[in-house]
Amino acid sequence: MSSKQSEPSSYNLEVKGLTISRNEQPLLEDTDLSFNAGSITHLFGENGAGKTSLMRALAGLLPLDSGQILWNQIKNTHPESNFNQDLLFLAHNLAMKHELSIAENLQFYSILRGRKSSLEELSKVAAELQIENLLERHFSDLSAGQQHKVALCRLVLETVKLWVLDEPFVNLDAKTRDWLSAKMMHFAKEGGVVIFTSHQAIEGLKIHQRISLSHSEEEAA
Amino acid sequence: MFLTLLKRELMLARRNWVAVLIPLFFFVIVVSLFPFAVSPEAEFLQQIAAGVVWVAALLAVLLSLDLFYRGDFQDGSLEQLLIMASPIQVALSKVTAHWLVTGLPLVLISPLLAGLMHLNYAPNGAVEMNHTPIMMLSLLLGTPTMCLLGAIGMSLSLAASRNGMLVAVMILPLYVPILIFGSSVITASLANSGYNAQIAILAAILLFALVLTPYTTGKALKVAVS
Amino acid sequence: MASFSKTAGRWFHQLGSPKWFYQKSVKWLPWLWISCLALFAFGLYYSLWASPVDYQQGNSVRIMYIHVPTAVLSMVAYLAMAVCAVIGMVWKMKMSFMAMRALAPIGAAFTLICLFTGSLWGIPTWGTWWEWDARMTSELVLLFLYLGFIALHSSFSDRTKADNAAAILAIVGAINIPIIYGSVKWWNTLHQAYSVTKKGAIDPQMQTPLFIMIAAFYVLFIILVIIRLRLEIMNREAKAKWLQQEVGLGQESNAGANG
Amino acid sequence: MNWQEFFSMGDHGLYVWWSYGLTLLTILLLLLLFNVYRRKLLVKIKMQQQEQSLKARVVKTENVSG
Repeated sequence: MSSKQSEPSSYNLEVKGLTISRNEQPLLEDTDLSFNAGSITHLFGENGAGKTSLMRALAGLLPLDSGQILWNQIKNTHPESNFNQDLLFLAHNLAMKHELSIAENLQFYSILRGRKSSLEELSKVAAELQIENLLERHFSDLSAGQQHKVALCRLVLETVKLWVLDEPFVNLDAKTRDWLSAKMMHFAKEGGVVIFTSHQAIEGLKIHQRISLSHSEEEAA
Repeated sequence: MFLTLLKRELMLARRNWVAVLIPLFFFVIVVSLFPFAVSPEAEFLQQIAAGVVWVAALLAVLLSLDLFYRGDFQDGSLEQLLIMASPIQVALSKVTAHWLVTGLPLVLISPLLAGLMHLNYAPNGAVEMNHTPIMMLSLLLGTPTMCLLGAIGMSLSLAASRNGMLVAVMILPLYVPILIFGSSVITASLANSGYNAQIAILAAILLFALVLTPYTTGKALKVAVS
Repeated sequence: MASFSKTAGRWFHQLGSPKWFYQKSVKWLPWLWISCLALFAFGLYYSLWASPVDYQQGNSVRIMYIHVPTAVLSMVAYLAMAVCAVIGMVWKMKMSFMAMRALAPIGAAFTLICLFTGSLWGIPTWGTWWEWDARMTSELVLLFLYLGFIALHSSFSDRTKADNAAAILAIVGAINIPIIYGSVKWWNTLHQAYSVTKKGAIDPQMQTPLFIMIAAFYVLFIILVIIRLRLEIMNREAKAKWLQQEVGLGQESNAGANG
Repeated sequence: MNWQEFFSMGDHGLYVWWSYGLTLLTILLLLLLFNVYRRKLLVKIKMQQQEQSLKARVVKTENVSG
């Protein structure tokens, strides 16, 4: 794990009166959620239930129809709030450039995060995920599984306080799944907030909160 | 932060350098089509040189916009950039990269086209006047504005549709002022009358765009990603 | 002051609800139609019959009574679109985005009318149907701005994104209009020593019909915007319960106003 | 000014009447367009009525002990 954080962070994420819609279709109405420091939340729900939209709303990408998101009691869009620096958002598309090599991609993101990760750190995490000999290869030459692993390296290389991960466990082999669960629990122990979506429960991962999103069939009020 | 973003953009541009050179070929080809279409006489070409070079530069800049915005939008890195860096910095880094990689080369190869279009033609006996530096100056002031305005159009149409024509339809009307003043600089210098006013206005429009556009492009990128 | 801001606030809030607007506008439309037709009857009588003939251009000057009002309205419509865009983005009012979308086709139609009346006016006065005159060229660029707006707004699948993106374009366009008009005017004087169409002081006798016609076109413009806005409400609130009753109601009683 | 003169308008009549006529035509065309659009929307609203109205999203949060 990168440099040990001096004291565990105590930031928590609160969501008040959240209303989000997709294509004029209201997905969530006036919802209150809270994710306290050091918690892991599993967001569960069928496809199209609005999981991704909620994750994008939490990441500050999707504009909210109403309600607000407080990170450490400060509104996430507030100039002083360092929500954007503390947030690591991983989506389905892995946000890696195909023309660049793995090292370049990861280096770029860590520089953007503020601290250029050294080569040892890079190769250490790559070794944990058995992709250490691919560091110089172009991102486009990798298989889907390997590309996913490269995206997961960012979790280790960047010092953040909030993980918002959309379907991180999808098409991962068992070994990587355990590695990710361990990293999540370690990150939570350090006071970090983890929010992830997945179709099925992940055994071996101790979660603190489960949120399930489902359509209910009865007539809307 | 801005420099990291810029370095990345330039690294990406260097990686697919072929796609980056295409707008320059386009610029040269479009300009050299006119002598076929109109007539090769120097006298005549000189008259239309200013307008042809400017319109070709406009289209070349529009053509190359796609390269800097579409890729990031599709593979999701635009989202990451907008989260980690402020939208204004993202917009500025993309515009600067676009100008350095396409705008500036247009200015640098424009003397070649000045020759093709007999810009410095002087009927025998008349004093030989060199108008190329003026043309380069007008393009130097014009191309950044094209990149800035093009950035707005591109980021607005990113989430709209894939075809590049939409950007052109939206943004070309906004290019009218710089086209008017840009090409009139060269026509004024051809008639060796004063062109400082036009240069000043071009520079004013550039500063105006430099102040307003990054914020707007940032907003448009946020909309595209939402 | 408090009461004023309260009523203004209530009014502003009410205007923001599509339901209130949809129901209220049915009552306004008949009155607007009546005043519009009255103004036009009055205006046409004056402009076609009772106003003097221009000593130079003869009767063709009568085209001005359409050309000028539509030119004014084409500009007003675009600026109104920009204002709606700003309101929509700042206060996130869906209603103002709907108004913005409703204004676009009508503004484009008025620009088109202004262009072809200008051309028809140009044939006797300029000798050709198109002359790169400062005003006509600016109207042409304005038409391109409208088409760009409509093209952008309709190429989105997600309507909220369409609104936000088109709103930004409307604002950017509105900021650029003075620059475009100024540069076209400068460019025109550069290439044409004399100003072709005589736009000097209008003979006072012509001013009254012109003002009446401008008023008539304004009312017509408001009617068209209301009709198109009602359609936009129907389009966007199709699922709303109140609209389904409203439409059901509208069918049987066959309300007089068309739209 | 008798009727005949009124219509010929000193050989500019053609242009004047054409511009007034085309303006009227454009306005009517616009109104016609709106009416066609209105009929299409009425169908859309009727169709929305039968279809089951939108499903509400329910969010259940439960704390997992331990």
